[in-house]
Amino acid sequence: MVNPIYILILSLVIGFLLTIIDKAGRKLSLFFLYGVLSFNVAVMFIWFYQFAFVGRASLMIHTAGFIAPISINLKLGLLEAFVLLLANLAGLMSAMFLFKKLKETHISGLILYLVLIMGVNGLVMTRDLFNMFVFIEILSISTYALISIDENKRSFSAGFKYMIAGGITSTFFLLGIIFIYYFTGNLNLDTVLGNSSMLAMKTGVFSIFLLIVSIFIELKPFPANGWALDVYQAVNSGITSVIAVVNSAAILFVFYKILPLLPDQYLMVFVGAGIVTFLFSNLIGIKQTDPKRLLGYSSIAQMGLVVAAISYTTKLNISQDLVFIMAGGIFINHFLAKAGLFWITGIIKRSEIKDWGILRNNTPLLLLFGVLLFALAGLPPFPGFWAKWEMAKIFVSNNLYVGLAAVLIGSLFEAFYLFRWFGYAIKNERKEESLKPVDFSQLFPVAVFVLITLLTSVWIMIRVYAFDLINFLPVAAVFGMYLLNFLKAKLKAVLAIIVVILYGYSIYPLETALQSLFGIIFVIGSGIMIITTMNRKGKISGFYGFLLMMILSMGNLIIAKSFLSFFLNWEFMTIAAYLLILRGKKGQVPALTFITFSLAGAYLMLAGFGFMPNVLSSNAIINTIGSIEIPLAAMILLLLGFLIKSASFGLHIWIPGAYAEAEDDVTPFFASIFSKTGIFGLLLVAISFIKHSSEFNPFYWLGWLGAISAIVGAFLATFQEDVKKLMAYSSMSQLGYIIASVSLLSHLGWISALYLTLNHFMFKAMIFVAIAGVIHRTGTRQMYKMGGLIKKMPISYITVLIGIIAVSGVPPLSGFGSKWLLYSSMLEKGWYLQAGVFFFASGVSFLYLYRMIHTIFLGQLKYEHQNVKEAPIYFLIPQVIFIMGIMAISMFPNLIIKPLNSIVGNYFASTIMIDGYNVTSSLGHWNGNMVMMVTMGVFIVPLVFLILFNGRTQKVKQFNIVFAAERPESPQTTHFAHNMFSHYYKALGGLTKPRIQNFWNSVSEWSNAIAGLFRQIYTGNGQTYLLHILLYIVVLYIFLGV
Amino acid sequence: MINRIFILLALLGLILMFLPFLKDFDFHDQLGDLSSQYVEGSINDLNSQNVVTSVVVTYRGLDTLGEVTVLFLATAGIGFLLRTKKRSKKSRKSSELLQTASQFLLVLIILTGIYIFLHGHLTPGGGFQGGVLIATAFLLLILADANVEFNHKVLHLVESFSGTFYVLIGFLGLLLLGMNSFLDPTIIPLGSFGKLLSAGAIPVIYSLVGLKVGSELTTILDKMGGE
Amino acid sequence: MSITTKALYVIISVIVATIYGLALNGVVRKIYARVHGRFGPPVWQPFIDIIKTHGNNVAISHGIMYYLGPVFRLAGGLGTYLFIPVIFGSVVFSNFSLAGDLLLVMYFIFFGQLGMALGAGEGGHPYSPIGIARGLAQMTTFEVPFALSVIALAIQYNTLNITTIVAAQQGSILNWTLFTNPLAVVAAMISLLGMNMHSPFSIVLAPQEIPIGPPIEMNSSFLATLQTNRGLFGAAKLVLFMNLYFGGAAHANIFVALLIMILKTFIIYMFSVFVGAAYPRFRPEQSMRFFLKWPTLIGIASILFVAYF
Amino acid sequence: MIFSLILGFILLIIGLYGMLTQKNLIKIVIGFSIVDTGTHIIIVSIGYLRGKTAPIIDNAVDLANAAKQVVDPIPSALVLTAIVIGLAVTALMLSFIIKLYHKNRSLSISDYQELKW
Repeated sequence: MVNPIYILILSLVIGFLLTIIDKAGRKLSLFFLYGVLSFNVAVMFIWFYQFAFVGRASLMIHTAGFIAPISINLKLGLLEAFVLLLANLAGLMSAMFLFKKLKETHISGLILYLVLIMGVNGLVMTRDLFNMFVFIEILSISTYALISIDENKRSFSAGFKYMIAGGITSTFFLLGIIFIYYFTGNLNLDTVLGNSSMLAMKTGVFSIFLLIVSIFIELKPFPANGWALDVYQAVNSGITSVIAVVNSAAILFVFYKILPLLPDQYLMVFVGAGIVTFLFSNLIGIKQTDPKRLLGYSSIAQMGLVVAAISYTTKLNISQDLVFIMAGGIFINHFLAKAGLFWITGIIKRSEIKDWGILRNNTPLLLLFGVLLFALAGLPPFPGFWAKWEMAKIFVSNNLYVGLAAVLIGSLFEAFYLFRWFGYAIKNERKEESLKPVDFSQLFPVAVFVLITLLTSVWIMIRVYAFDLINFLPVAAVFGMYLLNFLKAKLKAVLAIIVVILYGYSIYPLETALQSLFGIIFVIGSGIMIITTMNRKGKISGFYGFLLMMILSMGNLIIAKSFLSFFLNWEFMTIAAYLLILRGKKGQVPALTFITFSLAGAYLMLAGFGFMPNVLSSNAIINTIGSIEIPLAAMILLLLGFLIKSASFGLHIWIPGAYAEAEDDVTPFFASIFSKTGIFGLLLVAISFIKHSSEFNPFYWLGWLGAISAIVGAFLATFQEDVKKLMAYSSMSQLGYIIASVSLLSHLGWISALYLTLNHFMFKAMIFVAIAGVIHRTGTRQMYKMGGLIKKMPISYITVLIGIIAVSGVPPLSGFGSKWLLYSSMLEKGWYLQAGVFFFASGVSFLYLYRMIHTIFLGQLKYEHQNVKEAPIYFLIPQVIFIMGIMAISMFPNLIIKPLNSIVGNYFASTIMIDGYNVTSSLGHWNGNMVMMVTMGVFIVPLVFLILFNGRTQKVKQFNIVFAAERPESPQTTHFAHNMFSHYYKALGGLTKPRIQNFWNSVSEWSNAIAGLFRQIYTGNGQTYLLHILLYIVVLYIFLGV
Repeated sequence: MINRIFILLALLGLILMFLPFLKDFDFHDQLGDLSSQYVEGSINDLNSQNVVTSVVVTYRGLDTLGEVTVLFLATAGIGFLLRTKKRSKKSRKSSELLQTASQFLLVLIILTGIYIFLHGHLTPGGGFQGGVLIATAFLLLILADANVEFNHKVLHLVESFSGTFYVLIGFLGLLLLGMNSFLDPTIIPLGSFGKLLSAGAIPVIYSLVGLKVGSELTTILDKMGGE
Repeated sequence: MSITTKALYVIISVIVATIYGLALNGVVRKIYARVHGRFGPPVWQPFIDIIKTHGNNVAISHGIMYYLGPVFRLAGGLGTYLFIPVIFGSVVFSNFSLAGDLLLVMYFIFFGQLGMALGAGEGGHPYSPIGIARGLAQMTTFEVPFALSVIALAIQYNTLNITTIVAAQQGSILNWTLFTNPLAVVAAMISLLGMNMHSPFSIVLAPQEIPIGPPIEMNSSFLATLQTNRGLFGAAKLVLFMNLYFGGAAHANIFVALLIMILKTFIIYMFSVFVGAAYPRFRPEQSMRFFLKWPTLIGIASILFVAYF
Repeated sequence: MIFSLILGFILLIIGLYGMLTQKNLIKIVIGFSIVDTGTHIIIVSIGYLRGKTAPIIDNAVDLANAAKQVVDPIPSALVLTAIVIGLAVTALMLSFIIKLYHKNRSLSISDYQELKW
C-alpha cells in the first residue's frame, strides 16, 4: 500500500520544482501536474477500495518518529478515503477542464493548483487542530491566488472580499485553537476529544464554538456568505468548481471532524443554521438569472443541508449506514452535480439562463446537463433522493417537523429554479449563433462525473436498498431508447409496444383483481395508445424513452412492495411526464408549473412516508396496506400529494397547460392514464383508513373537494376556446367524481369509483386521440377555427360522439352506469348536498361537450379545411379499440360490474344484488342490458319509419340555409362558435373569477418579492459582508445559549 | 448610520462573548503534560537546546512544512497575480548614503541571517527569522535602487531546491525509519547536546527553511517593489 | 309475459300518450289565443300539422347527423316515456320501468336533446346552435332545483324507484308529496317552468321574434317527427311529475285511472301555462341566475327538511 | 485580569473596527494586520508562565529540572507559524489591491460592488 503521505511529499516536491521544470517547456510541467493529480486519485482509490471492500482498518500515520499526541498525525479511514477520492478526482478533472488555461497561464498557476489539491489531502487527513489551521491556510491562499486566473476586475474584487472574510474567520479559528490549548494543554483532536470534560464549562464551550463557527462560516451559512456568492459568479468555472466542491468538501470534513467536540445539547443550533441556509439560499435562488450565481446559491444551500444532516446525525448518534446515506448522499450528490454544472457553465459561457437555448446545439452536452440537473434537484435515482428520504424519516421520528418543512420547501424552490433553467435550455428560442465545438478536455470531466453519478445511484439502489431489477426498468428504458436513437419512429414505436407487452407479461399474474384493473389501465391502455404515436415521422429522439419510462414506472406503482419503491416509481413517472410535457412546442411554462406542483406533491408525500413504518413484505403494498395504520398526519400529507396528481380543486392550475401543451398524441396518456395514478394513491390511503378508521375522517372533506372539483372543472371547461384545455378541465371535473366516490368509503361508492375510473380511462383516451387526429389535420387547437368536419372526418366524429355520450352519462352507454352508481352510493351514504352538486356538474358537462362536438364537427366547414382528410390510421386504431370497449361494457355491464363487485367485496360487505343484468341497490335498480335494448328499439322504430316515409331526401350544399333572408357565404360568420356560452358566463357572475389562479399567482409573486427583499442584504460591499460574519457569529452564540 | 450601529453592536457582541474568558483567565502555574514532554524530549531525544525549535521543526514539523508551503504559495500567488504587469521603470534616486551603506551592509546582514538559522537549535531564532533577515538585506538594495535587478534564476533555484531538499529529508525519514517517521530528524546522528552539530537533521532543515524563506521573501519584495 | 304482449302494451301506451300530449298542445294554443283575445286554431290543429308536414314531398338533408337528429329526438321522447310507469298498478301502462329507476329517466331526457342538438348543428344554421346553447345553459340551471327535489324524494321515500314512490303516496291525498314535502314540490314546479320553456323562460326558442332553436331548418317528415315528439315528450314529463309529486294515477279501473292522469297532468301543465301567460320573458342570463337562486335554495331546504327534521 | 491578553484583545477589536469602517482598501488591510497582531499577542500570552524563562535549555536552566523552569514552548512555536501565515495573507491582499488599483484606479471599497444580490 502506498503511504498517503506520499501525496503530500510528491505534490510538494513537484510544486517546489515546477518553476524549474517549466523552463524545459510547459508540456513537461503539465505532464507532472497531471501525473501527480492522477497519482493522488490512484492512491485514494486503492485505499478506498481497501477500506470499503477488503475491510481494512483505518490507518494512522504519525510523523517525526513520535506517536501522537506528541507529533502530528494523519488518519486515513473509509470516510477520509471516500472524501479524498472524490476530491482528488474532482481536482484532476477540473485540471483537465482547465487544460487550455493551464497551458497558457503563468507557471505559478500550476503550482498553486497542485498545492491546493495537496492542501485538501492534508486537511482531510490531519488529526491536529493547529495543523488543520495550517492546511486551511494553504487551501485558502492557493484559492485566493487562483481566483485571478481570469484577469478581470470582477474576479479581483470578488477575491478581495473573499480574502477579508477568509482572513477573519481563520483568525477566529486560530483563537479557538489556542483557547482549547489553554484549557486542555493539547492540540491533538483525539486527545482533546478524550479530555472533553476539560471543556465542559462556559468558556470551554465558547472556545469550541469559536473553532466550529469559523469553519461553519467557511461553509457559507446564510446570511454570512455574500463573499462566496461573488466568487462563484465572477471566477473562472474550472476554479469555481474546485472552490465549490473540492474546497467545500475538505472544509466540510473538518467540520465533521471537530463537531463532536461540541456537547450534544448545542448541536441543534447548527442543524437550525444549516436548514435556514438551505431554505433562504434556495429562496433567493429563484430570483437569479446568472447561471453561475444561481449555482452559487444552490451550492450554499446544499452545504447548509449537509451541515444540518451532519450535525443532526452527530447529535442522534444513529447508525453509520444511515449517516452515510443521508449526509453522504446529499454530499456526493452536490459534489458531482455541482462540479459538473459549473464546468458546463464554463463551456456555455452565457451569463443569462435565458440564453441557454444554445445548449441544444450539442446533444451529448445537453444530456449531461440534464442528468446533473436532475441529480441536483434531488430526483431519483440520484443519491440526493435517497438522502432526503432518510432525512424525512429521521426528522419525523424525532419530531423535527419545522426542520422537515423548511427542507422540503427549500428543495421545492431549488427544483423550481433548476427546472426553469432546464426549460430555458430545452425550449427557449435558439439564437442564430452556434455553439463552438466543445473540446474533449472540457467534455470529458463532465462525462466522467455524470458516469460516477449514475454508478453511485445504481450502487445505492442495489447495495443499500436491494431493489429488484424491475425498479431499474424505467431508467433502463430511457438509456436503451437513447442507444437505439438511430431507428425510425415507427420501428421505435413497435419496439416500445413490444417492451410494454413483455413488461405486462412479466408482471402477470398480479396478486389481486384490483391490481389487475389498474394494470389494464396503466399497461394495456398505454400499449394501445402507443399506436397513436406511430404517426410520427423521422427519428423523434428523446421521446419513446421517456414514454416507456412513464409507462413502466406506472406499472411498477401497482407492484411496488415498499413505500420507497412506490415513491421511487412515483418520482420516475413525474420526471418522465415532465420531460414529455416539455417536448411540446410551448411546453416550457406548463412543464415548469407541472414539475413544481408535482414536486410539491412529492415532497408532501415524502413527509407523509416519513411517518410510515417500514414495510418488509413480499406482497405489493396495495395489498398489504390494509394491515398498516397510517397516522393521521401522514394520511393528510399523502392525500394532498395524490390530490395534486389528480388535479383536485385548488391544486389544478397545472392541468390545462400541461395537457394542452404536451404533444397531441401524448396528451391522451396524461388525461386517461397518468391521471389515474392519483386515484390509485387515494385508494392506497383509503384501504388503510377503512381498516383503521380514526376519529377524524379526512375523506369526508375529500368528498366535498371532489364535488367542488367536479363543478369548477366543468365551469372552466365551458369557457375554453382551446379544445385541449377544454378536455383538460373536463378531466379535472371527471376526476372530481372519482375522488368523491373513493371518499365515500362504501361498497357502492368504490364500485362507482372503479367504474368511473375505467370509464374515464376509455372515453378520455378516445376523445383525446380523436382530437389529436383533428389537430393533426387542421393544425389548430382553437375550436372556432374548425367546424363542419363531420363530413371530412366521420370516424373521428363517431368516436367523439360516443365519447361524449359516455362522459355525459346519457343512457344507454356506460356513462350512465357510472352516474347511477355514483348517485345511488351518495344517497345511500347520506351525502345529499354533494349529490346535488354532482347533478349540477353533470349538467354543466353537457355545455362543454356540446360546445366541443358542435364547434369542431358541426356547423360550417371552413374554406381552408375543404381538403382535410380523415385522421391517419394510427389515430383510428386506438379509437376503434376503445369504442369497442365502451360498447362492450355498455351492452353487457356485467363484464365490469361483477369483477368490480368482487374486488370491492374484499373491503366492504356487498350492498348490491346482481340478478342477471339487473343491479339492485338499496335505493333503486338498473338493468343496463335492457336499457340498451329499449333504446335501440325506440331508436330503430322512428328511423325505419322515417326512411320509409322520407327515404329520398335531397342532399344540399353547405350554404343552403336561410339566414335573415340571405344566403351566407362566409363560414366564419355563420358558424356560431366563438364565446358560445357568454350568457352563461354572465349568469354565473362571481363564480367564474379565477380565484385559484390568482391565489397561486400571488404565492409566486410573494415568494419572488420575499426573495428580492432578502437578497438586498448582499450589497456587494466587502465590509458589509464582514459585518455579516461578525454579527452572525454573535447571533449564533446567543442562540447557542451558553 | 444604521450601518454604524450594527458595527458597534457586532463589536459589542464580540466583547461580551470574549469577556468571560478574559475574566477567568490566568496564567497556568506549570507546564502541561505535552509541553513537559516536549521539554524533556528536546533534551533527551533530540539533543536540541532550543525547545521551540524542536517543537517547530520536529514535533510539529508538518506544521512547519505547511508554513513553508504557505509562504511558497504566497510567492507563487503574488507571482501569479502580478504576472502581466510590466515592470515600470522608476527614476527615483536614493541618497548616496543609503546606496553605499546598502552595498556594505548586504553581506553582513546575510551572514547574520545565516548564523541565525544555523544556530536555530541552540539559540533563539531559526530558519524563519534568519530568512527574514536575509530578505531585509535585499529590501535594503531595493530601497537603495528601485531598479535593481536580481538574478531570478538563482533565486528560483535556491527557492526550489531548498524546498525540495526539505521534503526529501523528511522523506528520508520515511525511507529509513518507517511509515511514521516523516520529518524525523534522527536520520542524522544527534551529536552532543549544545553543539552546532547536534539535534540531528534540525539544523539542516532549519537552514533549508532559512534559505527558502529568504529567497521567497526576496522574490515577494522584488515583485511588489516592481509595482 | 311474452314479448309480443309487452310490445302490444307498449304500443297502446305510447299511442295514448302521444294523442294526449298533442291534444294538450292544441288546448294550450286555444287557451293562449283566448287569453290574447283571438279565436285560435282548433284543438286538433297539431294532428293536422303533423299529417300535413308528413305529406310534404320535398325534404332536404344536410347530412347523416342532420337526418338522425329527429330520430334521436323522438327516440329520446319515446324512451323517456317508456321508462316511466304511467298508471300505478296497471300492467298495460307499466312500460319498461323495470329497466331502471328515476335516475335513468332523468338522464334519458338528455338523450333526445343531445341528438337533436347535434342534428340541428349539422344543418349549419347559426340560429340552431344559438338556441341550443341557450337551451343547454338554461337546462343546467333548472336541473339543479329539480335534482335537489328528487334527492329530497329519495331521502323521504328511501328509494329511487318511481313505482315505489307512487305507492308510498297512495291512501290519502295527504300522502302526496305535495303535502308531505311541499318545499320539494315548489322547487320542482319552478324547474318545470324552465323545462316547458314557456315564458318567462322562453328565450331559448324566442318563438315570436325570430324562431330560434333546432326546428329552424327542419322540414317535412323531420318536422313531423319533432312535433310528434313534442306531444309525447310533454306528456312523459307531466306524467313523471304527477308520479313524483301528485300521487300518480291509481285506480282499479284503467279508464278511470287514465282520466285521473289526464286531469292531474292537465292541471300541472296549466300551472306553467298560466305563469307563462302572466309573466314577461327573461333574458338568458336572468333566467339562469333565477334558477340558481331561490329555487335552488328551496331545493336545499327541502333536503335539509327531510334529512334532518 | 492579564494585561497582555487584554491588550491583544483590544488590538483585535480595534483592527476589526478599522476593517469595518475604513473605506480605503489599504487601511482595511492595515486593520487586518492589527487583528493579526492582536491574535498573536493573545497566543503568546497564553503560553506565558509566571516567573519562568524562555524554553531554551542553556546555562540559565537546570538541565535535570528543565520542565519546571521554562514557559510553554508550544504557543511560541504556533505563533511563529501564525505570523508567517499572516504575512503571506497580507502580502496577497496587497497584491490584490495592486491589481484592483491597476484595473480601476480606485482604492475605495465602495467602488467594487458591482457583484451583488
